[in-house]
Amino acid sequence: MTEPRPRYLLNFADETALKSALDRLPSDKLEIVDAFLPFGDEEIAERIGAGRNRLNLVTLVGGLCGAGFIFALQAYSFLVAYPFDSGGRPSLSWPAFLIPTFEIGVLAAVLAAAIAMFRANGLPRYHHPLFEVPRFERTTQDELALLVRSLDGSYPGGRDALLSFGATSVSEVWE
Amino acid sequence: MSADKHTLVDRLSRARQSGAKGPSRRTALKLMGATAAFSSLAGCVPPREEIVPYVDMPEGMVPGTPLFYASVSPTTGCGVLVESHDGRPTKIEGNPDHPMSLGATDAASQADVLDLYDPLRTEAVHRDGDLTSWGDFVASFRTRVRAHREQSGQGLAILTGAVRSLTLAGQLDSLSETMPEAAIYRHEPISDAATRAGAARSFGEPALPFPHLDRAEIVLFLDANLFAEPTTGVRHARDFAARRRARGGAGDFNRAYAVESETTTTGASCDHRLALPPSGIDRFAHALAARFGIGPEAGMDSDPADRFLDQVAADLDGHRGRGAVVAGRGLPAEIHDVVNRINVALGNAGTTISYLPPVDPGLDTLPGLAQLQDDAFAGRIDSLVILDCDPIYSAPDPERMRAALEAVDVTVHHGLYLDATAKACDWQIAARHFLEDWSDVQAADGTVAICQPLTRPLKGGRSVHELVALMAGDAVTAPHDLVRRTWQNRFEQEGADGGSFQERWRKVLHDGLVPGTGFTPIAPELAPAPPASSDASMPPKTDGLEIALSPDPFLWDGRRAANAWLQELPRPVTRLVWQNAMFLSPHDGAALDVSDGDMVRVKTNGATIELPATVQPGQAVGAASLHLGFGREIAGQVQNAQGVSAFSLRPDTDTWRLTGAKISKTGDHRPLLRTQHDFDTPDARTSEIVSLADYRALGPKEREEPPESLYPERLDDEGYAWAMVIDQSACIGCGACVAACQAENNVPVVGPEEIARNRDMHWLRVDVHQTPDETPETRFQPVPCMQCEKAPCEPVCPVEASVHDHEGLNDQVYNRCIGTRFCQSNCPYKVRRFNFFDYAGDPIQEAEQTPTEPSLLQALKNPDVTVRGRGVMEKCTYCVQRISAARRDAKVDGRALADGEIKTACQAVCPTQAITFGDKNDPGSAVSQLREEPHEYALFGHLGTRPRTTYLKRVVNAAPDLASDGHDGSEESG
Amino acid sequence: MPQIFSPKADGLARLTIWGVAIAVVVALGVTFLLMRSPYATAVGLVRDQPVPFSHKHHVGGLGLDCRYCHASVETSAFAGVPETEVCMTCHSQLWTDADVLEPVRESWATGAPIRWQRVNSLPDYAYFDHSVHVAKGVPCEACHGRVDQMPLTRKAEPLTMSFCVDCHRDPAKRLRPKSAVFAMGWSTKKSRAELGHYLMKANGIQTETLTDCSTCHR
Amino acid sequence: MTTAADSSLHAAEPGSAPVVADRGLSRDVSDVVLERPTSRAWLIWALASLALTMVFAYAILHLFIAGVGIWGVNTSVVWGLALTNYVWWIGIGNAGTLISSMLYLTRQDWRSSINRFAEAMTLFAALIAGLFPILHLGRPWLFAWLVPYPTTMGLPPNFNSPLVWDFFAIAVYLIVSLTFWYIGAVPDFATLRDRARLRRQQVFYGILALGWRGSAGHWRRYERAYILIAALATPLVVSVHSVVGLDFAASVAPGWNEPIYPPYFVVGAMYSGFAMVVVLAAIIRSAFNLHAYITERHFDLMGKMMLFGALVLGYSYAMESFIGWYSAEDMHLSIVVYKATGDYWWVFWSLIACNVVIPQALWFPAARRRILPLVVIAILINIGMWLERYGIIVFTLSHGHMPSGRADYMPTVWDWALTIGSLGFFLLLFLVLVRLVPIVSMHEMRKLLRGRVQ
Repeated sequence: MTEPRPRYLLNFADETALKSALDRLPSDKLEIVDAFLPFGDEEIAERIGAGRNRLNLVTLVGGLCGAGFIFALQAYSFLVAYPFDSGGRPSLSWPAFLIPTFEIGVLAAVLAAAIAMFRANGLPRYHHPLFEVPRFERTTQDELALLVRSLDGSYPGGRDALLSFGATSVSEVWE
Repeated sequence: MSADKHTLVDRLSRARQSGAKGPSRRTALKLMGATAAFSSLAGCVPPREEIVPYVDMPEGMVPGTPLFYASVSPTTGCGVLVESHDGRPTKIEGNPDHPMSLGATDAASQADVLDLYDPLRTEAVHRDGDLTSWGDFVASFRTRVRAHREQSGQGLAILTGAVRSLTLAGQLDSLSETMPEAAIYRHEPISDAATRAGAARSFGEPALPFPHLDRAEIVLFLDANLFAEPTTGVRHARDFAARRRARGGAGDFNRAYAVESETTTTGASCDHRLALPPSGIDRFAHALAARFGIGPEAGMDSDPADRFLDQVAADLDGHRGRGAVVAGRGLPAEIHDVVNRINVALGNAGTTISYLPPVDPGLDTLPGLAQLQDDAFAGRIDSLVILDCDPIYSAPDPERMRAALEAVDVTVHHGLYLDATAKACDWQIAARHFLEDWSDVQAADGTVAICQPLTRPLKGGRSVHELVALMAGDAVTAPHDLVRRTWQNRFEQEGADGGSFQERWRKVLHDGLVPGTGFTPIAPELAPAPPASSDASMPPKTDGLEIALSPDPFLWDGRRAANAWLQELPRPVTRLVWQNAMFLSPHDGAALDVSDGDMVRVKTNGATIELPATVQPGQAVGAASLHLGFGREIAGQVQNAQGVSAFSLRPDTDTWRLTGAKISKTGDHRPLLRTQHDFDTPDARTSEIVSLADYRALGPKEREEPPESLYPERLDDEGYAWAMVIDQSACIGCGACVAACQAENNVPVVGPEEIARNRDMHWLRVDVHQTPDETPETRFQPVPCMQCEKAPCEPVCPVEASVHDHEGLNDQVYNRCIGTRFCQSNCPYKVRRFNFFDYAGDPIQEAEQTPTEPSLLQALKNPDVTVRGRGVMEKCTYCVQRISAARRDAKVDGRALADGEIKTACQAVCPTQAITFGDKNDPGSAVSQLREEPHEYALFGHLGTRPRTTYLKRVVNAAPDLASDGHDGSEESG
Repeated sequence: MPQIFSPKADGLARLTIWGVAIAVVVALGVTFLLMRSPYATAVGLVRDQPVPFSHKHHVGGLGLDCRYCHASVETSAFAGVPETEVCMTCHSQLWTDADVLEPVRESWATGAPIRWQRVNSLPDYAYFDHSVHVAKGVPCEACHGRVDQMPLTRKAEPLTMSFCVDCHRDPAKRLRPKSAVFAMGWSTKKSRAELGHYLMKANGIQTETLTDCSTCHR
Repeated sequence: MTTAADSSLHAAEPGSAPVVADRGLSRDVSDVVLERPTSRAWLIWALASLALTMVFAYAILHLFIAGVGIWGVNTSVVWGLALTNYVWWIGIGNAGTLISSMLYLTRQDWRSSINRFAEAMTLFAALIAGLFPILHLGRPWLFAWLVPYPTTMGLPPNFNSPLVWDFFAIAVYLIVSLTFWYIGAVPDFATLRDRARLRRQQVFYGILALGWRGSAGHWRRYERAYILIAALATPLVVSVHSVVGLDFAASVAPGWNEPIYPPYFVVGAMYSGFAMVVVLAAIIRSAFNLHAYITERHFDLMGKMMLFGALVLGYSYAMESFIGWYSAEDMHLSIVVYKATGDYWWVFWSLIACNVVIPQALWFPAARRRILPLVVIAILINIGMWLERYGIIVFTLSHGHMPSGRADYMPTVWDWALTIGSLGFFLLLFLVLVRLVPIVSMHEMRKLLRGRVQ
């Protein structure tokens, strides 16, 4: 463990303020750890390089696994477990099997997407240092925030200097 | 299903169901055989079940395997074989050796076994309604009889119905000998008095004509519903159908005509039917007689009737000695006389018609109810013993009858039920059901069959023979000994050719009938014709509606009114259940402004009844028909609240027609209880017919290929492939198959409330199709499960409760069924039946039932068929239990099943052998051959369901000159 | 803003999620096993009988044939439970004073049947026929186990539907020559598979229809 | 915590649409949940629906004790109101997810105002719909046999059966809808967590929010997952009602055996669903004063959707009759004639009036933009769609191939108790929900509105 270094939460009143701060923050001194928004914004995420994911692939794989499993189960049921004659249908009546296959495929894909998303986001996470910061609660309502970390111990000028980037408030965040 | 039988839910439902119905009294059935008693335990330990073996097993018994005993039904006189499971009689089949049965029975006989277990039957001996004992009765009655005997029987009177037992007849004879002053009365509410009297006019002695329909080429039924006769109907139907089999492009067909008021099974089975009111039938008989020089020249008053008459007369004339004119019991004696004379003139008498002496000569010689009432009021009767009849119910004037009983010092009633008469008597003695009793019963042709008990009396009843022996002061009182004595004496008189008595007796019991007991027909030598008064020969046309009474084909004179199977068995043609109704023609219905279910009030002879009307196409204009046998009170309940007794309308017990009755609409409406509402035939697919000429022109079968299927064939030519063919030419719509199916397959009764909600449970139904004409052609179509090869019910069942087996059966697995009812919604034939409530708990006749005390009715259940619980779908299985039993037997023996070895219940009972069942993979089987018939067709074959049950089209031998009438429907074919 | 949840909450949340997931799997597994265990199938069930009848003694010790008492096993669906008379054939001579046999003597004297408690029970909607099984070479032992080693009769096999169907699909492995159907602990030196195959053929057993629902349910 | 300075940012008067401040939005929507203003109207509605829920519960209890015989179903018409209600509810249950996912995929931003409660409507309707097939069973306690699990019987369910397809479709639909709805609500739960001042509310919403922090990375993955689920849910919705349509279309019964059924059921579902959304939106909007978020434009657009539905349904009805004639199959034609002139002619003509004729009023903008006429039309559509499902079941079952098997159907008091009771239960669930969960998706509204604010 390295020694604790303060991190700062910079709250912004709106998107514009946050984006201009992103332009101006000195990247040699400050590392942008994360941004917090009350709504999703692809551009900000891209700029701070957050949230890249392989959800598409996970969903596809999940869906195919689910569909494959249920199709195999149906085929096994009718061909091996108890073959019977239902109104003259063939044992491997695949057109009929497609419906549960589709349904379970969708279910598995959706669950895969949801679970993968929560896992990748590290949720659930009920206790988090950011929740200590009073101003943080605004980020789920009407403010945006950047979490920055000084690259060398402490940022020169501390909170006041950070305010100059257009933040409405700056809070220190301790691990 | 027993697995669910004891769940709380089901018990609650049973309690709910039985809330308002039925008595709660029950008796544990004490069977000697293995019985299982259940009790439920919590947890996973299986419920406790007991195995109770015999202490000493009877000889010849194999536990778990049914035995058959020969016996005879006292009502019909037809020999039966009774199936007994570990001492429990469960099913009645016809006795193939008995000439009046030939292996079949009528519908009502199928239900006899239900009466045996009927909880409503009276028990032991009651005095003024309080339970006492046989000993008390004997002690009290013996002194009384002794007193009568000392006065050579003065003051002692006995009332019986028709006596069909030779032993009983002999007992009564010897009683009359020892007590010449004792009075014996006869009361048979449904009597053949006019028929006998007609024969007496013609031939000088009472006789009953017995047409041999297998010999007759031209048959005319004059108001004669011959196939519904309990004593002879089965044989007549068999003979009739023998002349109506179209096979292999040929057909030795009779041509049948009917002139009748109400559409009956007999009339509907004929090629031509003319609907006339009773007076019109008389006129028709006279007019026909005139054609053969009997009586004054006469004609009919309408063109169709004249043409009909011409054709009938021409046909009869062209087939002298090969025709038969049959008159029904409702016609007056003079018409019977006229008909007898026609048959003699045509040479039919003695060839196609035999004249048999009546089974009970007493009906003609002994006094009847009216005399009894007079004697009672005159104080000439001190003690009256009533043997199994209910005169308060069936007398023309019930109140007078009741008063007559009150005028008698001591009255004793011996019968199965605590009916109105029993209640009015001082002593009530439970009779024995014939399955509990020894007796001997004579059939209409004279053949005597021995009635032997299959169980001990379940209700502590006493044999009629024992009671009469007591009165006669006979030293022998055991019924077995009495019956045996009768035959020992008789065999001794006949000489010892047949070996020792013991051997002969054993054989008689085994075969079920005494050989050589058939009647010798009387010689049809005409007595001089009585001078015909002009008004008698030409009855005047009456104003207003004539009422034609007839017995209900199932309840008959009301003796079976307590039988829920029969109450709920759809009546032929009308498909009414649980009630009677007044049948009106559409013309008369419109005139009275009544439609189906409108209540009408009938007033005549000082009596008034109210009952619903039904407008029946095919009913004669001017005739209102009413069935007797309903509305009987038993055990304090009117047996069917919806049914009404019409006995009180009669001025005397031999009257069948009422004129001058006031019929008016009451304004009330009560929806009719029937199991079919739509009788129209919308297209030719349901019940096509073909004329005999067309049939003969048909080439060899060109199989109508069912629509292509996308699915591969799963059923192959290996092994058995069960199939059924139903010949609609033979079907007379009698309903015996439905009753047999009910008995064989534990089909529950649902009761009138459920019928009103369109919930019936019969696995097999006889659909009635009527052409939408003014004079409709009626066709019957028994509809069991079609056992489709591509069954629509199967793929929709989510749990494979409906699934196919390798022999082509469409299995319904009750224990797997969860009750989605998808199968029935997808069944084009609607042959499936759903247990909306716990019907198997028998809501009609049973109240709450505890697992530790099984009800008597449970003993009736066929142990080879699962009893279905609530929420389960059920249907015809082709009697899979019979298939399975036969297959297992064959497997144990290491052989293949033979054709005809398996008979389904409906097939076995069918009087006309309209149903054939067998293996269609066996090209030699009867069913395979019928499937190749050119007139074989599949019901809704165009749907691609590929039914295994198929039909032979009804072939009609229409008279060319009448064909244009539309009666024969030949235009509709194709 | 103070933390709403303590640091422990995250652990708890993970524990809950995994706990629930594992619990569901375990519950399903336990149910699966339980339904096949003696707890549900009652294998090994012994019931209190009016007479502590020992098959071990009568079959294993004395060598009585099954059919001596279960007389209808070859002719009827029901194998038959001996009438009191059958017991008395021997026990009017042997052990005439034994206390345990008092109910038998009493039954014989009074005519009241002995009420045995059923051990091997099928639901009423499952129709089993002893005669055809015996005729086709299915040994008693296949369903009843080694009764010759049972001092008190107990349920030997689960008698669940899968138990029945298992054999109906492939009876060969259980079939015996007819002479050995009633034998206990019989074994053969021949190849089991070959013998089974031979018996299937010889007895004309076609498995095709044996798994039809109507074979057992009607 | 909050200060005057905070709230001054982008402050605007609530209700002065379309300019709505972020802060105002969060407050307006959250307060409904957090402050829970209990109006008298809410109480009356809640009590009334509670009473109906009791009726529902009692009707079910009695059903289980006495059996399905308490209904009017009979040997011919083996299905009755239970399945009518099932199809109707599942139809309503389709609209929520359809609105949410399909409009999301087609970037119809206006959906943000209505998708949350439409999804909730879906959940509850599907839940209630799912109850009916179970209630309708003769032996409901054996319902589990539809599930493929290893039993000691060794029997799988019959995968050929439309009822098994139904089971899969509805179970999957319920789970997916719940997932979709919940994921959509997680950021809003975070807002509620952060706005809540009562400990129990903080804990309650805190747990539901899963510790959502609104990080840019969260959002990116979140939105990816959301669009994936939306893309999967759309065909799922279509499949669900298609499968319900197959319950009928896969049969041989006249009037059911028609390939048009699956698409026609999907459109019918969307149609009745939109109608229900209109009714609920109108209630919510006035009850919680959300005029700013659910505007006339929303009603206008939904009105157009309903009009579209009316036209497609009208076409479907016409095609059904046309095919009946064109197929030259006499039974098929017979059922077409029977519908219009038989025992249930009034059902047929009422449904035509409610579903096709009356909605033509929506051609007029005034009918779409004014709440009262629109709500009246929407209610009529819901009644009409119920009648349509009723007709589908009774027309065919009371007029099958077999003339002898034709019988009428008359619902009993227990049929109606279950029908009305299910409505009450639905309302109750909804009334409770609106007090627990934000009824408008705040984070989506924020995203939608931010452009306008600046």
